Amino acid sequence: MPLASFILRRLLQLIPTLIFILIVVFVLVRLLPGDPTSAILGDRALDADVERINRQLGLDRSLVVQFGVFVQSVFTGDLGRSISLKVPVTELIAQRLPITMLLTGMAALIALVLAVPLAFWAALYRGRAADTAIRGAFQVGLSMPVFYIGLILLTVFGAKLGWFPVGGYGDGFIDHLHHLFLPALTLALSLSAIIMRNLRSAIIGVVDAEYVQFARAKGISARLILLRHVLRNALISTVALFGLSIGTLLGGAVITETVFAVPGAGRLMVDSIYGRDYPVVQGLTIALAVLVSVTFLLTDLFQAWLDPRVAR
Amino acid sequence: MKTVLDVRNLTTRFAGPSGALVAVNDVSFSLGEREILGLVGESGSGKSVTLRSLIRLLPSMAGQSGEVIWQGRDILNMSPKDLKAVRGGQISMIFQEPTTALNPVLPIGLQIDENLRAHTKLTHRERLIRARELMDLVGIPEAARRLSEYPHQFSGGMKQRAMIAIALASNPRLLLADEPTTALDVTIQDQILKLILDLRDELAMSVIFVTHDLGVVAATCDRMAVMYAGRIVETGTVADVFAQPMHAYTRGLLGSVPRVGTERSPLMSIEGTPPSLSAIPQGCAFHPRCDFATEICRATQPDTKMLAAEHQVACHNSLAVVKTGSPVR
Amino acid sequence: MNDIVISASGLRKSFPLSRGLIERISRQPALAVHALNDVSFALYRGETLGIVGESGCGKSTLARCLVRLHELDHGEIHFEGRDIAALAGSARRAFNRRVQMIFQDPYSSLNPRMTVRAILTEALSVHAMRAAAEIPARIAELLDLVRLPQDAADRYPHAFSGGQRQRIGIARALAVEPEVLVADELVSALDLSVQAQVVNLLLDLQQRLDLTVVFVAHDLRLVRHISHRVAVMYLGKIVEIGPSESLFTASQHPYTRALLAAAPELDPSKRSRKIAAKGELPSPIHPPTGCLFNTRCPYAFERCFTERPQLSDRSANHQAACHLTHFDEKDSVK
Amino acid sequence: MSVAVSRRAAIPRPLIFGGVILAASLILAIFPALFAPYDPNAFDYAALLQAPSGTHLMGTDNFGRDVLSRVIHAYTIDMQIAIFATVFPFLIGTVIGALVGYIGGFAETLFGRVVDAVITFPFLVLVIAIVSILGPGLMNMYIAVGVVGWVFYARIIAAEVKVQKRLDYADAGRAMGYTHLRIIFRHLLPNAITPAVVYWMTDMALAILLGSSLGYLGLGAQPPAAEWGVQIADGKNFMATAWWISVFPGLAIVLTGLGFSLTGDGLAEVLRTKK
Amino acid sequence: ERGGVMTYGRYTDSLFLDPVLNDANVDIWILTNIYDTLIAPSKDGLSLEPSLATEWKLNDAGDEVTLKLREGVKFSDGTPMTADDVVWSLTRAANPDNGIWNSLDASIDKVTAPDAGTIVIKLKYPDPTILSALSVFNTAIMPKAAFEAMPGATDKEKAEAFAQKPIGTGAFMLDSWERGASMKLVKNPNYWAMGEDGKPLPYLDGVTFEIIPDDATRILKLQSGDIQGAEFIPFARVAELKADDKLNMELFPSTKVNDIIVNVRPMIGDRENPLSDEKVRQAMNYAVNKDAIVQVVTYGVGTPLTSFMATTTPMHSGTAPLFAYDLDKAKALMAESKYPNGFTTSILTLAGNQDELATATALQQMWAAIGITLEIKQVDNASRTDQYRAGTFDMRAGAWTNDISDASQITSYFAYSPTIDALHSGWKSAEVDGLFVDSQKEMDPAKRAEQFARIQDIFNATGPTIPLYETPYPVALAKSVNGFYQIPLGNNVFREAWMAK
Ligand SMILES: Nc1ncnc2c1ncn2[C@@H]1O[C@H](COP(=O)(O)OP(=O)(O)OP(=O)(O)O)[C@@H](O)[C@H]1O
Ligand SMILES: Nc1ncnc2c1ncn2[C@@H]1O[C@H](COP(=O)(O)OP(=O)(O)OP(=O)(O)O)[C@@H](O)[C@H]1O
Ligand SMILES: [Mg+2]
Ligand SMILES: [Mg+2]
Repeated sequence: MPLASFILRRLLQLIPTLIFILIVVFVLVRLLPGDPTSAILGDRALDADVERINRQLGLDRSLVVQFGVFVQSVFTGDLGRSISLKVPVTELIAQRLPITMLLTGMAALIALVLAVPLAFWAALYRGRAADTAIRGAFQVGLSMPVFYIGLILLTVFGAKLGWFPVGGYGDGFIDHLHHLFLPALTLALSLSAIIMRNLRSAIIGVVDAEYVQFARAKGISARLILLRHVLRNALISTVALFGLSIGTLLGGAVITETVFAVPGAGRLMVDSIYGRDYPVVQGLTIALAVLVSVTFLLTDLFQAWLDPRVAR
Repeated sequence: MKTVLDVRNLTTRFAGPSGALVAVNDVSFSLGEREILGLVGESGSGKSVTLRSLIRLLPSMAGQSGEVIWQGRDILNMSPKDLKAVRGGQISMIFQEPTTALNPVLPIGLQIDENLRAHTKLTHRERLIRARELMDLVGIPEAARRLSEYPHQFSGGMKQRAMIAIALASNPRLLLADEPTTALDVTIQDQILKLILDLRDELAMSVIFVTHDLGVVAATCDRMAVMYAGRIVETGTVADVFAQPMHAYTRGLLGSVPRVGTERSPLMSIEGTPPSLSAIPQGCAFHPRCDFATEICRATQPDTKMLAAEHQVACHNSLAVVKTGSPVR
Repeated sequence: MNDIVISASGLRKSFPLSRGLIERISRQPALAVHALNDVSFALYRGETLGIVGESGCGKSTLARCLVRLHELDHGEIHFEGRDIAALAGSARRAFNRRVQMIFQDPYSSLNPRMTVRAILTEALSVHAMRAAAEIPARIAELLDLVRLPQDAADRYPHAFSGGQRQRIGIARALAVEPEVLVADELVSALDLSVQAQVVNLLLDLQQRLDLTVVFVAHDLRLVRHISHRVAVMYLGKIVEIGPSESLFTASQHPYTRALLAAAPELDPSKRSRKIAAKGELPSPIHPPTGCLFNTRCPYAFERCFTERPQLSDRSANHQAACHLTHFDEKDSVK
Repeated sequence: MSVAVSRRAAIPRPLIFGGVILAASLILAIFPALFAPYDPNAFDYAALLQAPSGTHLMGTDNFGRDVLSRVIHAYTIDMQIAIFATVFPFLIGTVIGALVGYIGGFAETLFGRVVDAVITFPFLVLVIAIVSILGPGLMNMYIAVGVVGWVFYARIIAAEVKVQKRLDYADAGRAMGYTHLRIIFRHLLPNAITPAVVYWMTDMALAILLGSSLGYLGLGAQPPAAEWGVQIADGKNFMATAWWISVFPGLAIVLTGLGFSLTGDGLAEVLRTKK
Repeated sequence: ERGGVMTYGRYTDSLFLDPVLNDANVDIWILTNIYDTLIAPSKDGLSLEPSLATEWKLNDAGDEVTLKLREGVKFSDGTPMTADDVVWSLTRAANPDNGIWNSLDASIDKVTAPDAGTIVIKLKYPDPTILSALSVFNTAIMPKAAFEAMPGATDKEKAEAFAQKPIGTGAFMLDSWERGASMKLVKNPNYWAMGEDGKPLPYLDGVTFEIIPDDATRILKLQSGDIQGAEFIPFARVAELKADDKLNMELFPSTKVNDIIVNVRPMIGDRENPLSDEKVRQAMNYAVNKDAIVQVVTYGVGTPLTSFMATTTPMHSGTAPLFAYDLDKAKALMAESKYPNGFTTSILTLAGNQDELATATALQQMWAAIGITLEIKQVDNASRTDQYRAGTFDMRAGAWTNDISDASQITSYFAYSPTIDALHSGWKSAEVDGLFVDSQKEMDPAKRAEQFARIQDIFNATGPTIPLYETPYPVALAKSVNGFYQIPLGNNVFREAWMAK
């Protein structure tokens, strides 16, 4: 069965990738100046305290031994304990990663809702005023620093109009959605700009394709032509880009999370890097890598569904 | 013979970034019932645009004028709704490249079904049955399995057959075939041409057959029209034109084809290249390449004259052409 | 005419299909497109050998093997008696110079980012055909040779029509003063009227420069017009080879016959409604056992399904690979 | 016989607009002092947080520095970011991509794994880590971005070279006996590079944004250098009281970003029709 | 009626709610709402008040403390607090293997409970700071039994488990905690204290901490009414929020001092260090216009330092701002120094910290006037601490707040070289070291004050810092909030806060 073999192959490919990432992140965090202990203890730490705590954390052992412990724990599914927060890393990830996933998912959805119709509009009226206006607007969205857009949205839709909460995450699913809307929109703006650009040119490439002409020659409705013949083919190239962008978003929502006070994985990651919380950085990196790979796999599957030619 | 299609002064322009371009220039012809008209000409001469203009299958920046009278109604003035019924319904089209003309991401069955849905009142089940019949009709075995396959799983000849099946789904009265065999091998071309001939007989269709292969015209068409630079320069029955071309261009074309007995001798080629439609020479568009050209050819565009029964030509010097005799011995 | 320039024997070439890890683990057999299945022939100095056949039958693969664009799986090609696979260094460069190829697609065979001058200069200087100072004069000469205007030199390929581009391709090949030209579908993409021009040019050049030409095409009329000898290929195998005249008038293989019958007559009065060959080319991944044509051959009998016929002499210089030596309409099994 | 006349295609409008914006940006970047009315770093305690006026067209910031002068001087740094953060990835990626695309086979498989690893590795972790290891500042930011960035160029080029190498002109080169390097870099690359150049334009705009994000985190350009992202971050506390500190640099980013992407679009159009 | 749930916006979350083993301000400043100490610091931070102990006595020798425990105190789980708990808690706090705060209690020898209501602490030596130490968070009283019932073999493991759901005698108890997002405290129904109105404390039904790292967002959220308090208001916005009539912009006095720490070692690595020249340091000090810095960095909220410790620190001495701005003098000093032509040096600031950045940017300008080129290096905290502890930095921005209501803590870090090499600067004064050792045993407050005055004189004149300014804690509260305060040591005190219900 080709689908199963396709998925299996992708999962097998994931192994070398993960091993590579495992090594890189392990080395990288240890190359960072300072160690967890002085990062946590801060300026007041006395040498004796630092030494004692390092010993307690096992940081005085050789790197090889530490790596061995790390690899072993990864394979047993135990990612260790956070040095600063003193809770299991898996627990932290389980708490924070879903938030980022929800945020990213919403951003992706909003981006699609914004980009797809407007890409159609721009493509079908290419060269005209509507096209220019749409592309211009998205360009502005693409060129604005995230923290700036975020603050403006917060001020306008949060503080001034009161339509959305000013940051935070809320309680309960509906409330989460309500809270995450503005940050998701912020993330979505640049994503949708990228998608819009790509989809627009894909549509332009497709609307004049012979098979669309042929579909028109069949006398079927314009709506059917756009949705079944144009969109589906135009999406094929966009889907890959979309997957890639979502992958980037998953690991890169830090600033948005900070501005909107969303307790997501991005912030946890940055806090942990700053806090030299090795186990958290390592664990989270692995988790993100797996998640991103799964995203890629899903987009590939979607692409394969859209385009029967790629499924071998 | 009853005339089903009457094209009068059809002109199609494209507004491009580098100025307007007349792709089809004042083309008139008519087509009888069950007749196969061959439209020949070299690449870029406007064959495809002519064909597509008949059913207004043109990009929005194209402008059309003239009349295309189909069963008493001018297609060029039809409402979009009526046009939709004509397109794919009464008039179907098959394209040159089966690989690009079939949507790569939709199963063949769905692509046939689309047409059935648009033009028949059949139920889902009936459409399925009809689709299988159509696959049988065009000679694709194992129809049931093939219907759920995608174009890339078909060979070139199969794809062309599938496209014909789609075109025939609605029992069209007129089939527009735009170089349906150019991309195919001779043995497959042979099969497809014969399929079209058979279908014409069975379904009593008329066919306009675009090609640049004179052999195909000779083997399949009743009448032919030769296009050059957006105009029809010569029309006549296939037998007449092959026996005695009256336009210097037609004569040149016939002479360019290698013939038995002349092996390894120079061919009677036409010097130069066909003009770009955005830079058509003044006067007769063919004059820079024409051995018969005179002053008048450089100055004025020749009108179409009826020189023999059903044999029309747009050439100032057709008499001189006729006098040199046929290139075909 | 009896001087053999190139001789090919037992050429085989297949292109493996890529296999995923799973297929590899599960030990599924490696699949491959068998593009050439045991091709042998000789090319004589000064002649034009035409190669015809349907799409995918291996014509281009053969042409490419002749100029060593592909490495053979099996078999040898000898150029002036030397195995070209063994050539290396300057010997290989010399071979590459002396046997030139011209390509089918006038649009993709020229580097769109190089002017005609750059294209020709490169060829001339890489093979050190002329001192740098003489190159411009040589370019002018070459343009003349292929009947292109002098002002063509400083233009990019996109400024030319298809016929003109093919001339540029020919000029590029002639720049290095080759002895053998392998022309793969040289004129197939061209308009009828332009096709004739290029064919005339080729005939003329061959005469003047004493070239040996391998002319690959699927247009039977053209091949017949141009070639001294013709080879007919089917599924990676030469099924019939012989002098043009006898091959077209007295073809000795059912496939050649079908091919001839399928090509439409130029004479409207000679119409036929009979289909020349049924079915399609079998997949080159799983070619039929026995005679490759057995799936479509009206004369096929048991032997054809078990034993693959080899080329055998029919008349002077004329060979065919068929178990039958003469057949008639009425012998047809169906 | 005459050579078919090539239509001289009109320069696409996006390219004109984008080109003008970028040219102006470059001039400002190279000669900021000619245009800036004040020393961008000079404090003026007598003129803190002044609203835009005749003397300070874009007002002053919390140190009394002239915002206009800082916006202009920031061109130097931001254009530098745009260029240096992308040019090395572009060059390295192009060479690697060309080789990988041409060689194919195992090289391609290996490259595929590298790409996977790089794109699944959280980018920001890498940047923050590298900048923390090497110390803050633009140079190290370029290194951090370069470590990841080349992959995208390499991917684009490799894919395109793969397409190009199947075209007849590549075979023609081989049949002429040209060396592989000559075929790759003289023949294939010029034809394969278009999408990478177009992507480069977008990437430059993104680099400025990344620079500003890193500036927000304190990891980008170091003070007192004026840089738009840093300026915006500085002005964040004054959005309500002194909007001009952040709005004008914001406009500069948008304008420059627009310049890059218009140029990209325009180039894409030109290079596409050139074929 | 007083009550309600107050939501308070914090810039970052707490890490670990164990009084002994925690290591950061983010914990300390919250812990005191959950755990009580025997003695409490007063609201102004200068004196001590009864808390779990109603009275205490230090013997004349200064080596024994006797405390009377408050009666009827219960932990939040309802179990009564016993003397046993107290003995255990204090012993745990003073254990040198536990955490980093035990040095404050280094003098403790043995804690005993002669009867159920009395605690006796025996000291190893006379300690003038012991009473203050008993008001520090790490001596908070915890329920021994509950703690020891926790899973885990070591104290550390038990503490980690206990801190997930801490039990103390404080006014509030932890209800739920979503790390990085929010922490909910609810009223401790068993709390012992009564309010000024005679009603039981706390007034609030609960306190919810929301983590809002971005300053601007935190303020927006306050302004939009989502939260009722926000800490660490940027000074740039104090004036703006003062003008907002829906808010109270509070500036709670603090012990916070801001300065630049200067590495004074003659060599840093293998490079000569101009900052080791005392003349250079003086020149740099005079070249800094503190008023201007107070203006551009704190928008007038801060005041120039008059000593290295804040005016709110007991035994602070000094009346006039240190090194009043005098550019001429600075230039003259530079000319006299070993570096008359100036030099290039660098300063580490915390990446993303606008105040430090602004300070450094201003210094860059000011020192340029005396020929010093200052490079600003923004680094993250760990990198900075790393260079700091290794003594490889040139200068760094520094800030300090006391944890204990006494001058000794700051002095030990700033001036007394054995602790951390005088802010890791390499500065050393034998006289200061001697004075400090003496002061730690000196039981006579007047004499002790003299010792500290002398230390301050020496340090302020020659020390390894560029003193800048002291600042209050800027906290913005909704008008509806009453009774909330932050003491100079930083503790956020919610027990008397209330909102109209
Ligand atoms: N959408 C279009 N926009 C602008 N010009 C067009 C368009 N479609 C066709 N043309 C131009 O119209 C002319 C005629 O094209 P057409 O496709 O009809 O030629 P053809 O005779 O069918 O050639 P071929 O044999 O290559 O199919 C060409 O010069 C072409 O460039
Ligand atoms: N590089 C290659 N990789 C894989 N398969 C190939 C390759 N080149 C050719 N083939 C396959 O080998 C077979 C023979 O191809 P070849 O191009 O030689 O045929 P041809 O006779 O030249 O056909 P055409 O008339 O279409 O040019 C075909 O099935 C083709 O798909
Ligand atoms: Mg056409
Ligand atoms: Mg071929």
